[in-house]
Amino acid sequence: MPKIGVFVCWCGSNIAGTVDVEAVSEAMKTVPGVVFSTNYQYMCSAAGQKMIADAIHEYHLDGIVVASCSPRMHENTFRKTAQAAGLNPYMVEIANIREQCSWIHKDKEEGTRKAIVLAKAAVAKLLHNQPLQAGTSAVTKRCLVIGGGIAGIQTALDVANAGYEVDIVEQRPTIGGRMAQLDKTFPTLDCSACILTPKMVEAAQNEKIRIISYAKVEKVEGFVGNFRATIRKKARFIDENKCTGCSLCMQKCPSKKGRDEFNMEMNNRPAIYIPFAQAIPNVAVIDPEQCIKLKSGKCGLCEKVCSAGAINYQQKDELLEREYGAIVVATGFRPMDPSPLNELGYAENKDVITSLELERLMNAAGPTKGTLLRPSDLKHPREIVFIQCVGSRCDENTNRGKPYCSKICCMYTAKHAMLIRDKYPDTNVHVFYIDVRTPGKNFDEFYRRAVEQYGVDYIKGMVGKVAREGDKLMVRGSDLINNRQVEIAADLVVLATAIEPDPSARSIGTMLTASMDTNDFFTEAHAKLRPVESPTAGIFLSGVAQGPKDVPETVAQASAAASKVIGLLAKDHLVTNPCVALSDELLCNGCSQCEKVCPYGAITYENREVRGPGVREVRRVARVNPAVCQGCGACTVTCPSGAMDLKGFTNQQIMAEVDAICL
Amino acid sequence: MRKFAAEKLEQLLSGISMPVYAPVEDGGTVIYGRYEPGMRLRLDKLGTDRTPKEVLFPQWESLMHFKMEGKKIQLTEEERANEDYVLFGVRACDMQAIRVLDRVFLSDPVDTYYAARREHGTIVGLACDAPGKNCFCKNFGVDPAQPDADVVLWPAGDEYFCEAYTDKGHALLNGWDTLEADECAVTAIKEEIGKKYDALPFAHLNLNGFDGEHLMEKFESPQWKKLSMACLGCGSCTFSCPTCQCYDIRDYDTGNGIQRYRCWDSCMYSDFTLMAHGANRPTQLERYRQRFMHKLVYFPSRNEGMYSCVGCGRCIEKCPMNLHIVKVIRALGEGEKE
Amino acid sequence: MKKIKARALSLLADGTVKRVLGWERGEDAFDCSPALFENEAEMERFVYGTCAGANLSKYCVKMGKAEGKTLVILKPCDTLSFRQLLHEHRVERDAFYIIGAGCTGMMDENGLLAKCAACKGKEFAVYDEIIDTEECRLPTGTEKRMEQVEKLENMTAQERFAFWQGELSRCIRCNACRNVCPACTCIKCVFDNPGSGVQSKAPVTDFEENMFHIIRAYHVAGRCTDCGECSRVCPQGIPLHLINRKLIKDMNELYGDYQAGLGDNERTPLTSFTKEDAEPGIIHERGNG
Amino acid sequence: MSVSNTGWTPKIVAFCCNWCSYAGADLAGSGRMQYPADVKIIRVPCSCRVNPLFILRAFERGADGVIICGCHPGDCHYTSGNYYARRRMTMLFSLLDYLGIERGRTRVEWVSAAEGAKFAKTMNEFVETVYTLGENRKLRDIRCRK
Amino acid sequence: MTKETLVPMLGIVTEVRVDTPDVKTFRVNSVEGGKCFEHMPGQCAMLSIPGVGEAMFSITSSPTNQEFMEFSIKKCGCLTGWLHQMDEGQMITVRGPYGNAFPVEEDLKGQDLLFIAGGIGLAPLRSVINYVRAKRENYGKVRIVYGARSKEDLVDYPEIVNEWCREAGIDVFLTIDQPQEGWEGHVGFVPSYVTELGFDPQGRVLVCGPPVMIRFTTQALMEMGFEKNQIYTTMELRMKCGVGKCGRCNIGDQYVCKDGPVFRFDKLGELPAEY
Repeated sequence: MPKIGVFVCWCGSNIAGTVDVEAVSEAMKTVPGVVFSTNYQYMCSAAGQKMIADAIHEYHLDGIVVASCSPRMHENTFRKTAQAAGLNPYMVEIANIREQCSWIHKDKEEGTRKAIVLAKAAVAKLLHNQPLQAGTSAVTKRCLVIGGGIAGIQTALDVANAGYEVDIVEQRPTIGGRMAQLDKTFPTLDCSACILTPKMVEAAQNEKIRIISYAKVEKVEGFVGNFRATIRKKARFIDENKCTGCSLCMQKCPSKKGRDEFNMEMNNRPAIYIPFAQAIPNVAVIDPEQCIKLKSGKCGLCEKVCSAGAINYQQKDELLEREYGAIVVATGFRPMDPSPLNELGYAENKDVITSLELERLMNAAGPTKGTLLRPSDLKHPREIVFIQCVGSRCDENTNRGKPYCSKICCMYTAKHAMLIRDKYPDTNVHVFYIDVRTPGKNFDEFYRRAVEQYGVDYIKGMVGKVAREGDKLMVRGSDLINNRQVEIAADLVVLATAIEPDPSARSIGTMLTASMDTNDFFTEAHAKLRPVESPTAGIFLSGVAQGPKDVPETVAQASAAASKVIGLLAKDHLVTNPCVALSDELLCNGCSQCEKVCPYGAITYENREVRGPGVREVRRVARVNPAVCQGCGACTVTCPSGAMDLKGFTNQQIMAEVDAICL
Repeated sequence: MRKFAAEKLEQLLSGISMPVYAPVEDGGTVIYGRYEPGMRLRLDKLGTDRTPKEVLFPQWESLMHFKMEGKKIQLTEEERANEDYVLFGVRACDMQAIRVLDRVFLSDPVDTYYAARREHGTIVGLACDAPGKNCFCKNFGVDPAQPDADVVLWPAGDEYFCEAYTDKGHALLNGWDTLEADECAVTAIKEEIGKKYDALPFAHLNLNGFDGEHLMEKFESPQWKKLSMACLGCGSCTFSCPTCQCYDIRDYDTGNGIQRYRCWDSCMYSDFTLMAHGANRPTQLERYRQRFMHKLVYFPSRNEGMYSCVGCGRCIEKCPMNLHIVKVIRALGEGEKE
Repeated sequence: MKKIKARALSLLADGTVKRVLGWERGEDAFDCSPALFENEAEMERFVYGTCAGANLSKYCVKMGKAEGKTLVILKPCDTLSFRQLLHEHRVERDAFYIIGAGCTGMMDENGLLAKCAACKGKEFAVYDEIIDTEECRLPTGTEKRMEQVEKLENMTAQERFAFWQGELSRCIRCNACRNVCPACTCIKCVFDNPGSGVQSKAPVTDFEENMFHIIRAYHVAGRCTDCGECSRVCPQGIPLHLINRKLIKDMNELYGDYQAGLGDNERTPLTSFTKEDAEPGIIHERGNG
Repeated sequence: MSVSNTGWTPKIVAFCCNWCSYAGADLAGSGRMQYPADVKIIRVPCSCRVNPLFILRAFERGADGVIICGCHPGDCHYTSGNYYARRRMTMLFSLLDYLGIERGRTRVEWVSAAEGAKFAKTMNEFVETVYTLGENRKLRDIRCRK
Repeated sequence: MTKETLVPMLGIVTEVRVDTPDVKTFRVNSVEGGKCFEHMPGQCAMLSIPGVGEAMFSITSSPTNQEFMEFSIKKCGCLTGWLHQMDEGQMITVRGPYGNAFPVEEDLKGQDLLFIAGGIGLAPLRSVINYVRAKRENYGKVRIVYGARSKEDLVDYPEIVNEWCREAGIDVFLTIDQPQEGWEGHVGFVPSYVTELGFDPQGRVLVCGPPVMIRFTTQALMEMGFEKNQIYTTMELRMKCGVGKCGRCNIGDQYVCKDGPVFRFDKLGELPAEY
């Protein structure tokens, strides 16, 4: 019988307060297999770990149980301790007597009883543990960045500058993302394009970076270090290598009624277009839904005017298969559509706009060439009302929007208000807000400048209704500070709409098996300690895909993700998770059910000579690729004979736990 | 020789102070179950679905318990049966089967679990007034008209003749309200039974050569391959056989200790002889052969010619694929006896 | 039968097949056993008729390893089992020459077999040729397939429990149901495997009876063609097929109609899913609890 | 802990997937949300690792209720595990119900890593249900009784 | 003899000796001290760890040893794996003795004896050898041929070298399968070594080892002129009850646990080759 040591942690008073740790370690001494049992204040401390190491040596332990906090917290710590002491790290089991015992029970007797059961279950499992050896797998030294906004660009640049290849896959015809649409950035008010476009150019010119625009990732297989992605490069109907970006075709194109996505569809663009002047790649694209030639076969004007001969109506989608060692998700965000919030009248009134639309209206390259005109009649607005938290911070149950704070709205509204007041002092600006949140460097100073220096009228309160009366928009709201109703006859209403993850995020998450929260933001591996990694190994998070953030935060996170990627790609080999499925070929009858439920395609079948007691024959048997298997265990339940088992969570181990718990 | 009116039977059974095990219905099958007044007796059923052997040698029984503490083991034996009982309505073939079991379990060293049950039981045999088409007991020296029991009953229309042959039998019969009867009536009944039996399809099989002398010849017969081909390797023949007594001993971890129990096993099962390095009867052919060789050759060879088949016909009825011992006897034997 | 026998003889004679897997006649009209015939002389005892209730598919697993082709006679319902075995790579199609044999419903001494009473029709799921004897007609199912399952569903939980305890308590764990089942083709059943942790040999307690039959049915769920052999072979007359049928009924109702042994090796209901599948809580919402 | 007059307390086994529900249980712990100590959690990588054998084993050994918790459908760390688990458990629980075993003793609940409160609430509800049903007598091995 | 069939007595492991990488020898005493029961050389006992399993093992110590019984056990399955993890002081259950014995007081008496063993096959023979050594006057010449895969796999090597080899009237011939550093003895398989050595076809031969070894060794012996009735071997089949009732271990009409495990070769030839 293996010799087991049990180590009960007090976790200060966190455990010891509700669990009689002495009684637990005493009770464990009589459990079969346990040859040593003790307790200590902080097992995870250096002294605690030394205690464990010493006991391993002194009692020749074959395995240890640490009764402490959640294994999600310190399983790795203790595995390392065990390993350092010469034990196989997988001969360690954690009994979670903090999160799942001491913290949720008040009665000490009850807590102690449960802690003993949990520790016994851990011992019971450990009695069936086998030393596991992690395998290794090679690392493909290339990184895939999904999304070519500032987050993706920054990550790509950092990774490329460290000497590794990077592919940026961008769904739009150009990289640049949301930041390219912004006019100025807070709190410095520098021109967004002026700081972004050099980075775009740098990315385009970096020989380690390949920009695959107007494309989407269609399939990802494999695992950390060894991903294989299928990328669909949509037909642009333009030969990227020939197009010079002269934009002559755009002028000649007779079909000019396309909605200009870059300008938030506030103006039109031709069927053949370059999204904006600084687009990278600076190459045109034909909108097949709009192009007369592609729809009816007639026209072909662009082909005629293109001296480079870049137009190719026959172009087809192209599928690229590329291998990667790491994948960075930088899928960014979009503003939430505020139409469902009927009282704000966004759908009916052209002069109710979103903040991002305002960005375009104020931008020199925008639909109004930077002059602030209201969309309905192109008149200069004199009264502008900003409404904060539109769709943010909503009660989840009301279905009116997002439960979270979109984080950037307070600052960009202050920016907008300040810019308008600065440029058009005759225009009054009112801001309805719930709270103003300015916890950033120079943020509060910026906000106060808007109020104090620029006289922006901040009204704490909510807007109940926006209704058109004549050419005015009547904004009715409450002023909570003065405790009264206010009504403002506005010319323009700007909604600080919530930001939400790009709609492509969900499917990408599924494809990558990267977990997401209920709002479709990617979940980090640890909220505090591993904020730029997904729980799925090899998947990293950059920018707003992980949660709302402003530009500097996005860039910081992008660089952080890059450093994680570089850390990964710098390795020649990765240690694989040894807790993978294993098929017992003596039991397997090759029925092929397990293959059907494997999400990773890790199971294959082969005819192999099987040798066992009294058996020597060629049989079709399942084989698990341990490098591909992620250890979910779906196959184990599909296998009726129990040939398929999961190392680290074997049938025997789990049943031993069940037995111990039910005793 | 005594007799009593058939209608009084249930009353007599109810009057027995000991537990009575008799053929009763259980959801469409007939078993030797604990008889309670009002239950439907099925004395008409030949080849009951479950056999009287279960009363003496149940499908599973606890042997002992262990408590483990550290390196220590504590052993508690299961108590042996200590209650007298009556096993009622046992046919001649099944009675012979009990004699077979006696040979196994009461031979040295005695199986005390079986012995205790055997000792506490009084067996009331029941003559077969109408042997059925699957019966072939006489081939094995069994007289369907004369079960070898403590007490024997002969059904005769509206009355039963009865006679006790042992002390236990007399003790039981003395408690019954019976009338003096004429031996001749029973002789006639026996003759009648003999005639009925002789007309049955399997009445006279040729068992020449089924003995230790011809062990290797029978063992090496090429017929086994064909005979065993359709065998599923299930245990329906063994478990419904009144003489099959192969068993397994297993430990069950109750969480509070170990219960060591014995349960029926079947030589037809693929894991019956399986060891760490393989089985010595690797295919169904060997396992099938083992079962029939045991009944017809090995057992008589060790037991003065006593077969461990009693001709009850249950395997004929129960085998899902209609493989049975008569087919084996015919294939391996030397034709019908004239 | 004559046509089948003649065809089998000619296929044996011309070397197309090495052996014939069929039935051999026994003592009387209801007595026939599955048998292997390797020459004309042996074929003398060949029989096909209403006694041929056994499903020969299971034997194909073993037979498929023999050298040369085996001719196997399969009834319509048997072909479903065979095809399911094909899906599971337990038999090679090339190793068999399949004669689909018409079936008028199989009998034993007590009349039409229970499995034939709810006949699934006379379509063959796989065959090389069909020999439909002249007198063959579509056996009219005398009962609806799910009739008895529904009856049980309509009972109260207590009644159902009593019903099944009554039935399963008769189980002697002879394993006939498992060994005959064409879907049970594990090299070693979990109940025989000391390493599985659930090995058990005798129905020592109510629990072990339940356990065996729950797991037996569960392990073939989605692969069980409802051939009814389990109930046919049960020496204790336990209606085991009603457990399998319940699973089939549930799968059909919740995940869409599915018949194991048809189709082209698609996933079974338990190896597939849709995002909109019913939640397990659905069982709380129906019928008697 | 729920204690009846006879001193009986239910035994409840909760299988929790490592990525969502186990984390949810941890979160319930960090939030000091109380639920009865009758619930003992077994960590499995995914709800699809839960073999019906484990559930029956728990009942055999005297569990009075078994609950399986996994990621919400669509959120499985392994993409599809909980979808399989959903079908498997539906079928198994339906079969148990068909055999007359009380429905309330089995349950599947999707609990995300963020739903500590839901975890605690679910456990409180489930213990209550099982408590009302009383001791599991229909599906346990009498040999395991003390 | 254990009083009850199937009901074992408790024993305590009082010494564990590592013989080879996969063989350990366990000394077993009854709880009160002393031996659990008396036995004759060649007989077996059922050892068990409740909850793990029960299996038959030959008793390797000689009956002439009055203090304890010994079992040399090779690790090959669940139970033996468990036994190998035992420390001194561990209780186990023991029942027996079972089976027949080598006819040390009958057919073997007064004879020259040739022992041939391979690997763990020495275990049952060791009992006989030490019995013969203790009653040396009753027997003629003793020759022992013993082989294993390697020097490390020779069971009881110290006893062989320090006691048997030094005893007058005993010739020991050791061999290993493959050449090995530090081994100056014979290299080669047991059957061929037997042929090489050549023996007069007289006296009695006791052969024990893996089936293949037994087969070739007996062939070699027959070629030298030995008769089948001069050769004894022991069988190992799956045994459960040990008392000839559970129905597993029969070869034809002979139960290995009751009528065996020791069989004379001519007798074995009359039985089906189902072993």
